Amino acid sequence: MEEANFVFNMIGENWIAFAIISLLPMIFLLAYALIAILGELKISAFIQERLGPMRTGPWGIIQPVAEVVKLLQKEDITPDSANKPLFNLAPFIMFAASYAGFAVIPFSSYFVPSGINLGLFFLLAVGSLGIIGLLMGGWASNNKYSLLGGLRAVAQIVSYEIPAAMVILTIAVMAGSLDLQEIIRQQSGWFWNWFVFGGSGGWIKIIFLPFSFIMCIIYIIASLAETNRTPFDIPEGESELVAGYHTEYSGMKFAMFFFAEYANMFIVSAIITIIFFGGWNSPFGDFMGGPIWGVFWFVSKAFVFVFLQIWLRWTLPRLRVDQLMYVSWKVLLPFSFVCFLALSLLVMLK
Amino acid sequence: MKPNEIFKELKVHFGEEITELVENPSSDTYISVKPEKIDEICRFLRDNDAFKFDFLTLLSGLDLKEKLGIVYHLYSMELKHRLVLKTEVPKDSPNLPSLVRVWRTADWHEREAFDMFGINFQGHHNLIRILCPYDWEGYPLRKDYKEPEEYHGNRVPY
Amino acid sequence: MKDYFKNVWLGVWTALIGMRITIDHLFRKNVTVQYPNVHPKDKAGWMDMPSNARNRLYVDMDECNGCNSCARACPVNCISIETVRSVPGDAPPPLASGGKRNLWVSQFEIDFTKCCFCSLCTEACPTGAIVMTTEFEYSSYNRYDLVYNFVKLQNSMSDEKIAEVKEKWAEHQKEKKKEAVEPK
Amino acid sequence: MGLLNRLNDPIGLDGIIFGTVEDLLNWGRSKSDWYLQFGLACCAIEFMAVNASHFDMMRYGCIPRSSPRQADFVIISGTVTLKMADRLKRVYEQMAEPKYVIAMGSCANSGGPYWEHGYHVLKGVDRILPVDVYVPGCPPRPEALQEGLILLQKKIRMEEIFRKRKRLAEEDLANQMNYK
Amino acid sequence: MSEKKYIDIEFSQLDSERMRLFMGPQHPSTHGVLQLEVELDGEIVTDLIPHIGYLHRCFEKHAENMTYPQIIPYIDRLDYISSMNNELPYVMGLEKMLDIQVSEKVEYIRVIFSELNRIANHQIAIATFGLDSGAFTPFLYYFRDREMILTIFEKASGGRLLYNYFWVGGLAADVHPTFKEDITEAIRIIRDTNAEILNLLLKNKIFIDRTANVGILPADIAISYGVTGPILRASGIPLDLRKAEPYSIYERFDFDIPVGNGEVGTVGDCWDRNIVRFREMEESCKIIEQALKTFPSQGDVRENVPKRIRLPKGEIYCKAENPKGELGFYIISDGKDKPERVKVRAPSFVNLSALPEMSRGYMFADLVMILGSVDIVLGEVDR
Repeated sequence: MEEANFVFNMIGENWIAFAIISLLPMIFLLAYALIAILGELKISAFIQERLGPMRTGPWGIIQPVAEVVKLLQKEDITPDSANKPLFNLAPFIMFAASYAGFAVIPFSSYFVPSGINLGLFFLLAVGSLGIIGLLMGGWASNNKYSLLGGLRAVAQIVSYEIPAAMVILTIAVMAGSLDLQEIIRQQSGWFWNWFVFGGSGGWIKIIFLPFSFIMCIIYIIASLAETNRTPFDIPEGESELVAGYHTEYSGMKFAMFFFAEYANMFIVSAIITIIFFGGWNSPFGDFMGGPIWGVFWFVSKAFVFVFLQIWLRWTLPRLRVDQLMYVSWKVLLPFSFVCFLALSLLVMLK
Repeated sequence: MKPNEIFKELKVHFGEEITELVENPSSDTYISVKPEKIDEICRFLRDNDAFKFDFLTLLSGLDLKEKLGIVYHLYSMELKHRLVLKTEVPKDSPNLPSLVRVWRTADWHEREAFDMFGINFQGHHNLIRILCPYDWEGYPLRKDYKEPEEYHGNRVPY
Repeated sequence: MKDYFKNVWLGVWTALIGMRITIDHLFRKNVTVQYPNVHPKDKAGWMDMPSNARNRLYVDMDECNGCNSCARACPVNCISIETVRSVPGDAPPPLASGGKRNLWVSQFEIDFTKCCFCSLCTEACPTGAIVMTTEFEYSSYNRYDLVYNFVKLQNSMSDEKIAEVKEKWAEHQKEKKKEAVEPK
Repeated sequence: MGLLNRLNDPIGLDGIIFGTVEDLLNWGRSKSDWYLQFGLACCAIEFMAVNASHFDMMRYGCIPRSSPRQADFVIISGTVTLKMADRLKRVYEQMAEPKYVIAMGSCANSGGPYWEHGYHVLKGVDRILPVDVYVPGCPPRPEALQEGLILLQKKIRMEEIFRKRKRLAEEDLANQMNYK
Repeated sequence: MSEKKYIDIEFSQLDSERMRLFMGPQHPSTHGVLQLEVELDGEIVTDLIPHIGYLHRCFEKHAENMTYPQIIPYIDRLDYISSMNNELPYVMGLEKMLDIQVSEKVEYIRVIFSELNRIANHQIAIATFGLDSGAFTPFLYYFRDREMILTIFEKASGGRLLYNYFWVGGLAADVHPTFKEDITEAIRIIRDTNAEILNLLLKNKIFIDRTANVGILPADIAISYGVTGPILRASGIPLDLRKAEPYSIYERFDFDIPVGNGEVGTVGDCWDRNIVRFREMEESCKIIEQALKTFPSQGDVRENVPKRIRLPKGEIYCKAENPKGELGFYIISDGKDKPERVKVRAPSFVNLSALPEMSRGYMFADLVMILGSVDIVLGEVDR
């Protein structure tokens, strides 16, 4: 297995390389967040037959820049009765958790910040760290709405981790590895080799296609819940909880939460891309293959799922807390068990 | 059922409590009653099969210079007829029985009448101000009401 | 069990129906009218403002005879008119439409922070001096900019003129009093 | 976007650097105004219409926030009663600086139709909050509110950030001199 | 049953602290400036106290100081979403006392505009209800359509939201020449959007889950609380003043009264309330279409408008079916040109008083839905 990191190949393994590697996702994240915020504003506007931001630059394309400039200047309020250390720490934990996820995301066959062979497991573990930030923020704000939001968020994320983990377990079984690069490499070739179509090889997989499809849908639903997007945006459900766990946050700290939410959106989209849609693989065999095009394929696939999240958000109403639990425990979990068994059978048959 | 028939029937049952039937060609007909047993009269009107007034449409307070008036507009869902009851209480002791136990909708209506006119509905479980703030002074819809100069540091007049 | 699967299926299916509707709208022409660029008075489409829209009031001081009926009709008392009676022989110029005038209108103030734009005043006006216009862009940084004194705005009477007619009327009153006293 | 028009400022190098930065900051604030979802009365319905597709407040970069902490300005859309006044003040105090207020409609401007007999109506929201823009109308047309919004953005663009303190200190000094 | 009781006892022994949450007056889903004092046990609402009066604008005090035509602008501002419907009972009551017969054309225009405004009101009701449930898009689709209705009103009366259009004895102005075509076009688009919203929102499984079996109001309790309008009809009682005591020219038109029948849940739940409103929009469209067919285009709308209104001594209770319920004005005149007293029977005020009864025992998220389904307008609740 060749070492897959072009930075190390270029300047060797020294601290500059590490710094560059750890900063590259950040640069990507900043650019992505601006695009995603604008995309959210514009897509929601077009769905609602509006225009969205129009007066900041041509067609409002530099609107997110204005927002960042504004948020930098806002007063940073720490409520008097809040628990100050926790209140101030929460957004950073939230952001650090989502940024840590980027450590193992393989953008291309030649670039992954940290090529550990437990990548999938790492993503699962680090992804759950964010809820500590959520709960901290909700509790430390000393606001009843925040507290309710924080508690709901924890209940929601913890319960949706389980179907998500089931899906990831299935993928681990199918790929026989937890290394993300390895998982992606197994899906190389044409698009029917992706795990959403049952992985490579064997016509027998056609029988199991529904199961892998359902598995994919389960993960998409679970990922929506983990990023607190509609229909699972209960922790910050505007109509009930004002703004949920970040009710009391203003200025840059709020921006951190906001940023973390969008980063999370990308991470889950990236995971879907990696485990089901072949990561940086080109869908058409060697056509437009290679590490540079890999980045393109990976990012554009992930953006499709970001778009899907935005699209769903502006379509569906919001679930209630108990219904949310119902969906997780009584729908997603049984279905994921069945699919797990079926796909394990597929692996044996292959 | 026409109000005059109801009036006759009520007169049979309550006698002196029912004072008069006021008819006016260009306006609504109403029955004047005394305030002391208004709850019993209303309960009778609600439960009697000939009337079935199961719906209190409106309860309004009035300022009649020396006295305060209370007007009840009743409606029957089944028989589709309406009735207006009017009663008066003196301004210095505006007490009369509450109708909360007859129609639950009387709850807020009575609170409003208390808020605006200071009519004291005896037996109401929660007779506090409803529209004005809880620490408001005076009864705004009385004709002799003067608006306060200041409320919580805000000047009231223009 | 059947219900369970039906519910799950319905949940997915109705979500897909909703998504189809929203994606349909994503590519539809949007209806937004971009206000500062497209003005509602431009007659741009069915959304434009009709000519009878009730916005800022306008008073034509050449038409106003100071009868105060608009102020009386106003439910919010946002119109305040001050008039000075003219002495005989020194009548104000007649109305632009030809009617006679006996009063000098020295102040015609409309407070647009109070006005409720109900158009009752325009109905009451006998000469049609006060009208509703389609002008709505008069937001300001200062509340007192929204109090319009149409005498000043249209310069129908200068301050000196107002002082003059007031003085004349006062003198006239004095003379009248004298006349009233003298017969005794 | 006029970022460099301070170059002609005769203040000097200070003016160029600070002026440019100030312009950038003001530009950011004026183009990204998040407003508080806060409706009071009749005007709130027109305010909602401004948010809706035909007028689309988001064109100006205005995004609704339901928490006052994250809002930049509040539109007082309707009658403020005395019972509401304390709460409104509190909501305003919860907002993070810099914050702005648009008084929309007659009621918010001066009590409107209720100024005379309204014993329970606050006669003008400027009695409790510093109002930046007054939008007349009862209720104002959606376009009128948009005009008010443009005025507010203009006002934000003209603000002084860095030299304010210096200028205020100078004025203070001058006042003291005059006093002596 | 016994098992449930056992569980209840178990839970009551748990030492869980009740949380008192003050919701509003600044809250995105209180539909204005309502304050709800909610007592929560975890997520369950155990008690609810509405505090109203944050928009108490002293209407009744104003009415005592105004002449009769001057009250109409204030009546517009009671239920500011359906101003046309508000004006109707008031002018009808005064006409009855003054014994004025209005012309055929006026009656037709009044009915058409009332029904159009009813559609606009229900659009807002369903739109904001969707907003409460988290669906933002239907809100904007309905507002887009509502803009058409407002434009028609503006062309006729000059006002977009508050019209001062129905006058005693007639109308403020005649309708514009393209009135018929505008309304026909508007109705076509309204029906299109309604079909869309039905699929997008009302039939959505998540939406049904949120609203079915939530906030049930049984018929007998509804009557006891004096609830009227779509909420009462959703509880299964077909009381509509347009049918029960026909006023204006409503008896000429053929329309149905939709009632809640518990299609997806129980009779009288939140979904029923919304579907009743939804179907009423269709009925209103039917009435308007019939009215447009026989619309008399000749006639002066202001011929019977009296120059000065001076009511005879007496009193009247005039009522009409507002989109929210029975709106009544109790007018007492002492023979002057100003009324002695005008008391409003505000449907929202009465309907809101049933809210604590409806929402006890449901979850906090349901409370928002129940409040949304009551469709209150605070201007009318507080007056």
